Order: sequence, then structure tokens, then C-alpha cells
Amino acid sequence: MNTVLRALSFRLIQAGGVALVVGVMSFLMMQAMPGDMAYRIAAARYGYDLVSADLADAVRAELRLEAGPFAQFLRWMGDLAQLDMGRSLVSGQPVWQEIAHQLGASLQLAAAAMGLSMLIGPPLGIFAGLHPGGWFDRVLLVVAAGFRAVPQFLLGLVLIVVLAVQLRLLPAAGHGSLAHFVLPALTLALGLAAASARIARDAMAAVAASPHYAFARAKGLTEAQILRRHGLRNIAAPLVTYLGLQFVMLAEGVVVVETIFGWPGIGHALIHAVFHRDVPMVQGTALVMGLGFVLLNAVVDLIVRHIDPREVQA
Amino acid sequence: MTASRLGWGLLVALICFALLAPLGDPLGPFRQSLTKALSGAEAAAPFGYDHLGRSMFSRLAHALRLSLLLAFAATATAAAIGIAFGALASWRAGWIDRALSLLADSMLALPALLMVLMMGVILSSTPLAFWAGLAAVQWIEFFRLTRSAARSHLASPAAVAATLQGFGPIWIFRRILWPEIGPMLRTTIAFGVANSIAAIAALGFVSVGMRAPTPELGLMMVELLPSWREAPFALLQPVLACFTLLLALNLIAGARK
Amino acid sequence: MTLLIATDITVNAGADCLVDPVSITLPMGQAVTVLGESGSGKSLLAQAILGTLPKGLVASGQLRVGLDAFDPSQPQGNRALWGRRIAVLPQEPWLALDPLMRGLEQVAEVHDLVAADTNPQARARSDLATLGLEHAERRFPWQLSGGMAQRLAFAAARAGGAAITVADEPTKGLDADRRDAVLALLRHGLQAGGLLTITHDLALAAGLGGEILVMQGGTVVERGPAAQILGAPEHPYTRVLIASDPGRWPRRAPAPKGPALLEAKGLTVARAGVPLFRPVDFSLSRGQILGVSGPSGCGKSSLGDALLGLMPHQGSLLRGPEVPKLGFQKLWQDPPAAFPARITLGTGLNDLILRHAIDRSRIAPLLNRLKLSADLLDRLPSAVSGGELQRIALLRALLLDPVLLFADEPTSRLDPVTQKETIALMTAIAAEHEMAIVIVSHDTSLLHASSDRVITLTPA
Amino acid sequence: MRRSLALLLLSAALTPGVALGDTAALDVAAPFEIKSPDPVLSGDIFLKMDVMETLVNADANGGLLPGLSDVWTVSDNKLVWRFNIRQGVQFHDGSVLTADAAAMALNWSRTKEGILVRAPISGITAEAEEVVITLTEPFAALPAFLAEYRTGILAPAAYAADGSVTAVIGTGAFKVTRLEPPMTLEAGRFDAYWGGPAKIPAVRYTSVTRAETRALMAESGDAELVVNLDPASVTRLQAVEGLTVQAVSMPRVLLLKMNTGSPFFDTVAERQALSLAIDRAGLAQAVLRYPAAASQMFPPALGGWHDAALPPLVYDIEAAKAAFAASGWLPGVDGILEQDGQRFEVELLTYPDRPELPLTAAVLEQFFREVGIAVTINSTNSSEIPAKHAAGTLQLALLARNFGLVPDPVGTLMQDYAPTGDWGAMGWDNTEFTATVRKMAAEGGSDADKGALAATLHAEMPILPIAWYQQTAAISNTVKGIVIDPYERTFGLKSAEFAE
Repeated sequence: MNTVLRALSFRLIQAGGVALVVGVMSFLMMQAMPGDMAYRIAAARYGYDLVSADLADAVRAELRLEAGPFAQFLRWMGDLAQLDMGRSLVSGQPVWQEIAHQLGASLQLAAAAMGLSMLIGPPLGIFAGLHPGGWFDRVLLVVAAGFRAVPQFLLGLVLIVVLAVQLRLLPAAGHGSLAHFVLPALTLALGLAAASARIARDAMAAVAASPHYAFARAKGLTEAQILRRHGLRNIAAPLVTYLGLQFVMLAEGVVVVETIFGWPGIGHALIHAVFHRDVPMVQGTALVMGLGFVLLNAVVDLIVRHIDPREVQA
Repeated sequence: MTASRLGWGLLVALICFALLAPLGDPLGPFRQSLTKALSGAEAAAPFGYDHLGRSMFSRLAHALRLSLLLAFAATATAAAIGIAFGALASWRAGWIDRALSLLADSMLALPALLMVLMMGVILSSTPLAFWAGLAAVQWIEFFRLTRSAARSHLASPAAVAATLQGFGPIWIFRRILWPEIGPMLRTTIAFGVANSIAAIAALGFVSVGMRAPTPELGLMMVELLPSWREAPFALLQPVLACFTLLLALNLIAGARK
Repeated sequence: MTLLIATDITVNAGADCLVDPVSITLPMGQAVTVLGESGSGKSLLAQAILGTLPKGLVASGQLRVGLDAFDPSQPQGNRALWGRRIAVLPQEPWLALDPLMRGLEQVAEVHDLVAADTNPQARARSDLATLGLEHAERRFPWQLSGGMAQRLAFAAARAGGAAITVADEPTKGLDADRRDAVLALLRHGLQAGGLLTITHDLALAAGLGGEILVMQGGTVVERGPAAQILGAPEHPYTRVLIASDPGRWPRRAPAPKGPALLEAKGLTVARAGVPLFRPVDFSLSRGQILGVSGPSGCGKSSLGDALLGLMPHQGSLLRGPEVPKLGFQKLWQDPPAAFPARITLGTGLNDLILRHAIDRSRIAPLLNRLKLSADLLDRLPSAVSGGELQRIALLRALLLDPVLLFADEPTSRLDPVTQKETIALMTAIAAEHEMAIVIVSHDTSLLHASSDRVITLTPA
Repeated sequence: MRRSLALLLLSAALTPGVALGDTAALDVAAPFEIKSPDPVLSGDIFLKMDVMETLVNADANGGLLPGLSDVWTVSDNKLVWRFNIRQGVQFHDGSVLTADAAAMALNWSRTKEGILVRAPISGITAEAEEVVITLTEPFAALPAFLAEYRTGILAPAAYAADGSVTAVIGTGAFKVTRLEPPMTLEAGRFDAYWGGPAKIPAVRYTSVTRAETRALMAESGDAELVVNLDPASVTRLQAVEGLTVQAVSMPRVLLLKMNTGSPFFDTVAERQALSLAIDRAGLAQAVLRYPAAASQMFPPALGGWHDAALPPLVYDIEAAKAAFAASGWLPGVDGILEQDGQRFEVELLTYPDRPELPLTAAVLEQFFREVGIAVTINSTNSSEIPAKHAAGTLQLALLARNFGLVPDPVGTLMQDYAPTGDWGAMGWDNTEFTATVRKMAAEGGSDADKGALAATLHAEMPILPIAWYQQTAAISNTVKGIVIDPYERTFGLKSAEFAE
């Protein structure tokens, strides 16, 4: 049990590190912010047509920007210490609410894409890994490299044109119904599956070449029995670790797909926040994404520890 | 191994194109003639013209130069920092190791997109922001790789033998560590460059990357995307260039020993 | 009753013949042992019978198990034998058990899936109880000691109900106590079946009895009952092989005692504050050889590291005043690990020469003395045999004019004949260079034959 | 924020925001994002989706019509306006629209940098059935201001105590059923609508920022109405069966702003020379893809302001070179113009919010290089333009300006040209022009006044018009009655219906 505690305390320290890094980055951002922050926020709030010196002055007064970056930084960090991420400078909504909505949409899409990719990638990888060097293995290597090299927006466009415009099977874009999930999730899943197929392939090849796999054969088990009883569990640990990592990479890779398919999401929110210098939003998003990563890793740690109880070298 | 050789072949071909094409190019990437917008190939512009009548040949070459230069610079910087820190952490151990590991773990938790965007705010120049942001994301991988390789190899009999024979840390790094991590680095660097190129193009595509009229693959795609039915070949060029580049790097990185 | 008859088994790699025709008959309750060194083709023979030859190698001949005939050139057909008719004991059992499956299940699954037993759990439980493994039921393999893992693997391999057991190098890298345990285990299996053992271990062969085949270079050079082969070998190679048993080595003439190089009083090494072994006292002068024995894990290597100054020690350890800076050198158990893996041996030696301004002309005579060919230096460590590599390690150490050499199991990975040559060379060189040697081994007869004095470490 | 982060992540992941698409709804796809329920921030969308209404309405020509106020009067001294509130109007929460409620909404708008701060208002009160607005000086454009989306009327229950808006409770023909900034707004038919219930049961607004995606949504039948098509898609969608593409000239103009205080642009001759260097027709064709080259400041959509008799702006590169030479700008050794040792090197500021702007800037840079002007393009945040205007460091800026924000362009003119403004003239002061604009704002003006102002801008060129915008939309043939409004106030949803 104390190994679990040790792993969790490591994640806690990591969470602290994340908060610190986000804090320092935010401070640097504040320092680097040109003097016209008020103009930028005004432009974001009211639309570029309506920005004027008067509006900028009003924003400056409202947000107490005159106090200088250091004072603002302290104020924001102080709020954060009380678990208050503040309000968006642009919309005036609590950062918390905005993130919850947008991150939720991103996570839904990411989860759908992950689920789909797991149906495609690992089975192909396992099959290739059982016959390393065979024709299927070599074809998979090239096909996987190809799918990883296709820009996602292109894949998305092709899917829209074929499945939505030509065949009219699915909605082209938008958010709200189950049918809206299919195309963006598929776009993401193909790239993800290409990557996870490789990981599954390498893990499977390593396990299949291991002495214990050979011994299982010597014991008289059939290949299917060996795969089920000694293969899957042994490749699960590296695969789950990788899928955890992939989920995070997905959360950011999703931004391109989000814009193509008109999906609300965290990547989208982050780009807007950075572009509009909405510091509390940037800070809040960074913090939530960073801590989400830590949390996810803690969960992955626990799962992997359950699958493979050997002491994992840190 | 053939996949890897194919990858190297494609990469070298693209680099040659990027380096050599602008030498014999009469138009340059910015010269426009609106009347030739989206028209086909001719002697002065072998790949045709874009929506503003600029030479696709020239723009493609410059875009490839930019992507390759930025991606290689960022990855090289990341590798240098990561390897140095990784070697330092495993050599000195103790609190230096713990501090560097915590820094790496914390930065790892921040999504790459965030890092690049934040650098974009802190640094005013976009290429500089890409370079710094991508390097800040990638050094962690090199750090972890070097650190774990160094930890196992510094405790190996070969390293102990070297110490007993009076060799210093530099010899051990050069003769034992470097030859071991070198091949792994090839993979990591190839993936790093591929990811950087993809990131630059993706950010260009969502309009937060390089700014027009700079020729950049993602930006060219987004500019030509509206005309994808009128002039599919114009759009296909940056797409193919990007695809080939990434494919080459993925094949190099994915090759098995 | 005859369990297995293999007739004229050969192994070919393309046109090369790796194993000349060999015939084996395995009767019930009997052991057949194939004795030989690495490269003799003894393992290929076993693989040909099992149908597990690596890709590119082709077997031929006839194979009959019980009443059924099998074709060794069609190895796919042999699979039906595995587990059901032939139990294969793994070489390194701790690696052969699935690390993520508990002990009982590893045995029970064979009863269930191979033997189709109605109550596999109960059968497995009784198997484990027979072998004294009640505690291993709920444990993972990595939670078991080496010996327990060996017994568990034995139980799993035989759970399918096979009468024939094939064991390939079952004692590789084991010390004497563990070797005896394996012997007992194999004899236990012999009660209800036949045993085919592949080994270079003379003591094991002697213990199993039955028939012995001696192989060299792919050919059986001599075969016969165990007592006859071991007692009165006829073929010159068999004689060399039997003479290489450390128990038969000539005793070393004691070295003259010179001024002390090392003086240890109440010496021990602690890990995390806990001493590893009971304190020992010894002194060592130039030219002397000290043997160190003790059970595995008692800190033999750590003692060496303490002598070399690589690790702190407890108690008193005095070094002679005239010891030069690089005067203490070490030989490792696994020779390839002691060299940088990715540079040629010559490059490494060259760096050493440059680093310490050593006279380059010293290399040629040393190569000669150590019976090494100069072109070995152009190779990577992985392309040189273990015996040659250990001698190159010795050469590398000698270039620095050491006064003490700590040799940590220097020959445990080598074949018996090579082991004998290497140890002989080491002791001769020690005398020539007035160098002291501390030699660690699990083989006490080796230590007694080659050392001036042997100390035995006992766990604290 | 009291809950733990873990809870947030979990609940966000599990939120069943997934419901099957409602095919009975009319789908609208547009690029504009919903920022918040506050009309000051996102009222344009609420207005267009017929969720919220204003006191005053406007027709397709900018003419004012009764809205939630059926009739209004102004006192003889022009300082007191009385807007009579229409009777029998209900908010979506069932409460009744009263003068009190309307006054409250307007007063909240006034505190929030809404458009009303720009009017000389001293007080807004409710008297019986009238909203009474008192001014400090005459202001004829007030009804036009009250047609602007930022003065939209929401129910008192929509406002929190601090004036922030918590829900969109309007009076429109559709009642908000789901509002998820920044992408989605869904509204169902409001049966108690004062103008009679709409024919369509529900509408849904989706913000889709990428033009290509919007075009594909139109093509695949996902959205019945798609606005702001990109130029390339227009051509393609025209060929798609079941779709109608509409283009309407709108009062938005692509402008080149110059610092007339700098030595490069301080004379009319220089500014005219610069104008001659621009091939407007070629640019419009290449970038905007429709024949929209500006021949003068105001597009034909602005009736009364557009004067067909004005000599059109032309492209003549040789004349441009000659004019610069006459002004003392002569080519140096590298072809760049010089005057008294100063090289003609300027920074052109623009912003990427509208994708055509950086492109246009790139095209202009090439045009100007032809006559010997070295231009550095700085494509940055839009707010840099007012910021650098205020600091006096701006040289050239490319921007798109809407003269129809308030249906009466005089509001924009007053902000931008009487005498200068963030998005208008810089360093240009024509006292007669200023006086005329101020008079029009206070008292209203005749077409002759409008023509005179347009002629002045055409002659003095404090800013260079480049192109006039068109509003383009793709409409599915399954719906009837959709309106493309140049003033971007309505889609005509409340009277639209599904065919069949």
C-alpha cells in the first residue's frame, strides 16, 4: 500500500510544480504584455469595430490595469490560493464556468476518439506484433506512418466531403447530437490508432519473444490461449500508460479538429484567451489542463499498478 | 530497413528542393500578378500560381525552408538542453536531480499548444516563439531519455571499469553514454522534428501561427483551402509537401533495428 | 518400456551440417544426458527433437514418441507433444514464468487447458504441496526465490501429464547448493518417466546416471553408461572435459609471503546501515591469491567494491603504503558488460594508452602471452567470445601495472575447459607480475584449487 | 469554486450534452461567437435570431420603423424624447413589457459602455406608458441609436443586482431554450409573441468560425441558412442544387487609413497619388471575388450618401508616379522614393480577424512597391490601430468599417471624421465638415448635406476607400422568407417557413 501512497505523493508534488510553472509563465506573460492590454480586451469584448480610446480607458479603469503587472499578478495568485480562478476579462463570466463547458466538450470528443481508436489500433498492432517482420507488420508500419503524416484537417475535410456532402450520411459539422460525434471522432481516431497500433505492436512483439511466452507454448497451451492468458495482460501495462499520455496529447491536438467541425473546446478557448490577452482565462485553462494531466496520470498509475504490481522504477 | 531508406530519400529530396529551388527562381515568393491567380504551370512558375498570382514553386520552397529550419532548430536546441540536463541530473544526482525532474514533470503536464501560445505572448516574434515554445516542450523527452540511459549505464561495469582505469566523466559520456543514446536520439529527433513541423502547420492553419504573407505550409493550406475545388492542385502542393515531410520523418523514426 | 526413439537426427543450416546423425533411445525411468560445451551442437539436438529450432535450421531423421511417429523436418507437427507428452524445463525458470500471474494459476491453467482436468485448482494445489510450495500459491513469480521459481516451473511444465522431461542447461549459473536441489528435482521426475538433459555440468551428469553422450563440434565423440564415461573416458576430448572439473585440478603451490598489501580486521560492508556479512579478517601480500566464497547475495561483490575503494566499509582496512593510484583493478563476471559496447576493443585500449602515456609496444607481447590474436582488437566486444574477452580484460588491467586484481566470478559464464585455461593463465600471470588476486566464486573446489587461502562469508 | 478539480473533470466528461438533433429546427450557421447573455456583448446575435428586440426597428435601407415602441415624439426644444411602449407585449418569462422594464434595460445598457454613452443623455425614466429620455443637447440620431443591438430590451428578471445579465429573457418570436457560449443558441417558438407566433417551431444558431466548414454545412444540408460565405465558396455553392446564394451590398467599406500628419501623406496630392497606385478592380476580383471596387467612399447601399455623379477613383500607375514626383518624391538608387533624404518607408498595420485583410495588405504592398514605396506589413491585433492612433505613431492601416452599426451613418461619421477618430481620419480637420456632421447629428440633414459630405471626403481623401463589401448567404430551398439584411439586424426568421 505504501507504494501507492508514494506514487500519489509524487503526483501531489507534481501538481504543485504545475501550479508553480503556470504561475511563473503567467507572470512572464504579464510582464511581456504590451501597454495596450486595455485596447485588446476592449476589442475582444465589444468587437473590433467598436474599440475606441474611450472604451479602452473604461476597461483600464474597470480592471484596475493601472496598478501594473506585478500587483495584478499578486492579486490573481491570491485569488487562486483561495481556489478562485476569477472572471474572464472578456466575457465577465467566471473562468470556472467557461472552462467547465469547453473542457467538457473537448473531453467528450477526446473520449469518443480514444474509444474509436482503441477499437482500431491495438488489435491491428497485436496482430502485427504476433508476426513481427511479416508482410502485415511491414504494411502496417508504412500505413501507420502514412496516417500519422496526414494533416488532420485534410482528413477531416475528406471525411466531410465523402460522408456528409456526397453520401449525406452524417452532419458535416456542429455540436449537440450523437451523430455530430462521428466525423470529428473518426478524424482524430485514425491518427491515434496509427500511433497506438505501433505501441501495441512493439509491446506484443516483445512479449511474444519473451521466455515466458515460449514456456507457455512448452506447457502445451494453444496460441489463442497464450494470447488471452499471457499476452493481453502483459501488453496492457505499457499500452495503458501510452493511452494515458495520448489522451493528453489528444486534448491539444483536438484544436484543429474543433475548428474544422465547429466544436466548442478547450483548445479553441485557449487560443481565444491568448489572442485576447484574457490572462485569467489563460491561467485557469493552463492550470486545469495541467492538473487534469496530473490527475489522469495518477489514475493511469493506479490502473497500471493493478495490472502489473511489480515495483515500477520511477 | 527499406522503410527507413525510403524516409531518408524523401527527406533529402525535400531538403534539396528547399535549398536549391530558390536559386534559379526568377519570381520570388512575394511577387504577385493578380491576373494569373490560380493559373497553371509555366516556365517561370513550374508549379503554377496561387490565389494572388504568386509562384507556388517559390512559395513552397521557402515554406519548406522555414518549416525545416524552425523544426530542426527547435529540436536541436531541445536535444542540447535535454541531454545536458539529463547528464547533469544523473551525474550529480541529489537535489539537482530532484529539482530538474520536478521541473520536467511539471512542464510535461502543460500541453504543448499552451506552451507555444504562451511563448507567442512573451516573445513578440512568431518564429522565435515557435522556436522557444517547441524547444520548451521537447527538451523534456531528451532529458528523460538521457537521464534514464545515463542512470543504467553509469552504474554498468563498463563505467566502473573506466573509473578504475582513470578515465573522467567526459570520456565516459563520449565512449559509453553517447554511443548508447545516439541511436535512440535519432528516433526521438525524427519524431521531434515531425511533431514540430506538424505543430507549426497546425497553428498556421488555425491562424495563430506565422502571419501572411510569409510562405508557411499551414498558412498556404488555409489560404488555398477556399479554392480547393477550383484549383485542387494548388492546395495539394503544400499538403503533399507537408505529408511527404512527415512521412519521411516518421519512416526514419519508426524504422526497426 | 521405451518412451522415445530418435534415429539419425541431424541439423543443417543450408549446406552446413551442424549436427551429425545422432540416435537416442529414452527408456522409462532412465536418464540420458548430452554433455558438451557451447557450440558443440547439444542444444540444437534437443531443439531438433522438440521442433523448436530457430528459423533457417532444418532437422532430419526419424522420431518416435511412444507408438506415434513424428517427422523432425516438419516441426509444426511436434507441437502436439508439448506439455502432453514432453515436458520442457526452461533454462532460467524465473524468466519463464509469467510475471503477472500468481503461482497456483500458472500450474492450474495447464491442468485445465492441456490436461482438461475437472478440478484443476485442487490438482495444482496438490502439485505445489508435493514440492513444498504451499506459500507460492498466491505469490507472483518475482516474489519467489530462485529455487522456488525453479520448482514452480517444474510443476507447471509437468502438469500436462508428460512422461518425458527435457531439461536444457538446468544448472546454468547456479552454485553448488542450488545445483543439488535441481538434481533432486530431476531425479524426482525420473520416477515416473524419462529424462533428457543437456548440460556441461559434470556433477549433474554424474548425479543423474543413465547414459551419457559427449558431443564436440556437432558430433557425438563418445557415448556409454555414466559411470564408464566419467570413470574411464576414452576419447581425448572427453578426458580434457573431465579434467576441467575444478575438483580434479592440481592444487596450487603456495606463494611466498611478502610485505602486506592489504590488512583487513573486522571488515564488513553495510547496505542501508545493516552489515551484509559477519566481519572478516585477512591480510594479503603481492603474488598471493585469496579466494572468497559464500552463498549468493551475502555481499561478495560488495566486499570487492570496498577493497577497490568504490564503496564505504566498516571495520579496519589498511592499504600498503606503496600502492599506486590505479593499482587496484577488477575483472567482471560478465565480460561483455565490462567494455563500452559500441566501440571496438582496440579503440578502448588506444584511449587507455593515450590517457596514461603507456608504451604501445607492451601490447604485442601481452597478446602473445594471453594467447590472443591481434585482429580481435578490431572487433566490438559482442563479437568476441567470453573467454577471449575475459583475457582482453586481463590485458587491459595489466597495462596499468596493478598490484591487486579483484576477480568477481571471472569464469562462471565460461565453459569448463575455457574456465580451466583462464584460471591457470590468471594465476600464472599473478606470479609473473607479483600481483595479488582476490577471486570470488560460488565453486569452492575451484577456489581451493587456485587460492592460497579461502575465506567464506556468512550472512550477518 | 468549492468543488474539487476532480469533480469538475468527471462531471464535465459525463455531462449528457448529447441529445439527438432536432430536425424540425431551422439551423443557422454564422462565424460570430456568442460571448455572454449580455446584449452589450452578444446582442447582435439575439437580435438576428429574433430572440430579443429593440425599441426602434430599421428596414433594409436604414429607414426607421416602430419596434417595441410604436410611436415616439420629441419636444420642441429637441431635448426630451418620449417613446411610447407597445401594449400587449410579453417577455418570455411571462412578465409584461412596461415602460419601467424598458427604462431599466436601457439604463443598464448605459452603464456598460453600450452605445448610449455616446449620446448626450442626461436621464432615462419611465412615465406611464412612455420611456422618457432627456438630453443635454439636441441629438436627432437618438431613435437610430435605439435600434442598435446594444440597446436591446430584456426582462427585469434577466439582470442580477449588479446589472450583469444571467439569462436572455427577451420579447422576440423565439424563446431561448439552450444557450451555450460560445457556439450554440437554441430557441423555440414563443406562442405569446405580440406579432403573432412564428411558423417555424424552433431555430438553432451555431457559431462556426471556419468559412470552409460553413460552406460544407450548407452543401450537406446541415444548415438551412449560412451567412458570411467566403468568396471562393460562393461560386461553388451557386452550382449546388437545392441552395440559393444571395449577395447583398452592405454598408461596410474596406479602408486605408493614413496619418495625414506624417510627411508622407500631409498633402492631398500625395494622398491622391497613393490612391492612383491601387488597382481596386483587380484587388477586389482576386481577394474578395466580387466586383466591389470602391469608386467612392459610400456604397450604393447607403442611399443619399452615395453620389453616382462623383468621378470614380481610378488606377493609373504612371499618373501616380508623376504625382509623387510633382510632390517632391523622387526615386532613389534602389527605386524607393526619397524626399529631402527621407525614404518613403511606412508600416502598414492590419489585423487577421477578417481573413481578407492580411491578403489585401499583401496585395497593396506590391502595388505600392511599383511606385517606389517600401511597405512593411504588421498584421496584429485589431486594437493596435486605435492604440497607435491615440499614440500618434500610426502610419498606414488597413481596416474594414461598418457605416451601418447604427442605421444612420452619421453616427459613424461623427466618431471617425468630425474631426478624427480611432477608425477614421487621422490628423485631418475640416471645420466645415465637422460642423455639418454635428448639425446633422443634432437636427438631421438633407440629401444635399449628405452629398456635400461625401464630396468633401472624395476630394480631400483623409482616408482611401478600397472596396465595398457584400453580405453573402446560402439559403436552403426548403425554407421560404429568409431575409439578408444589409444592416445585419435580421434573418427574417419570425416570418420564415419551411416549404411544403
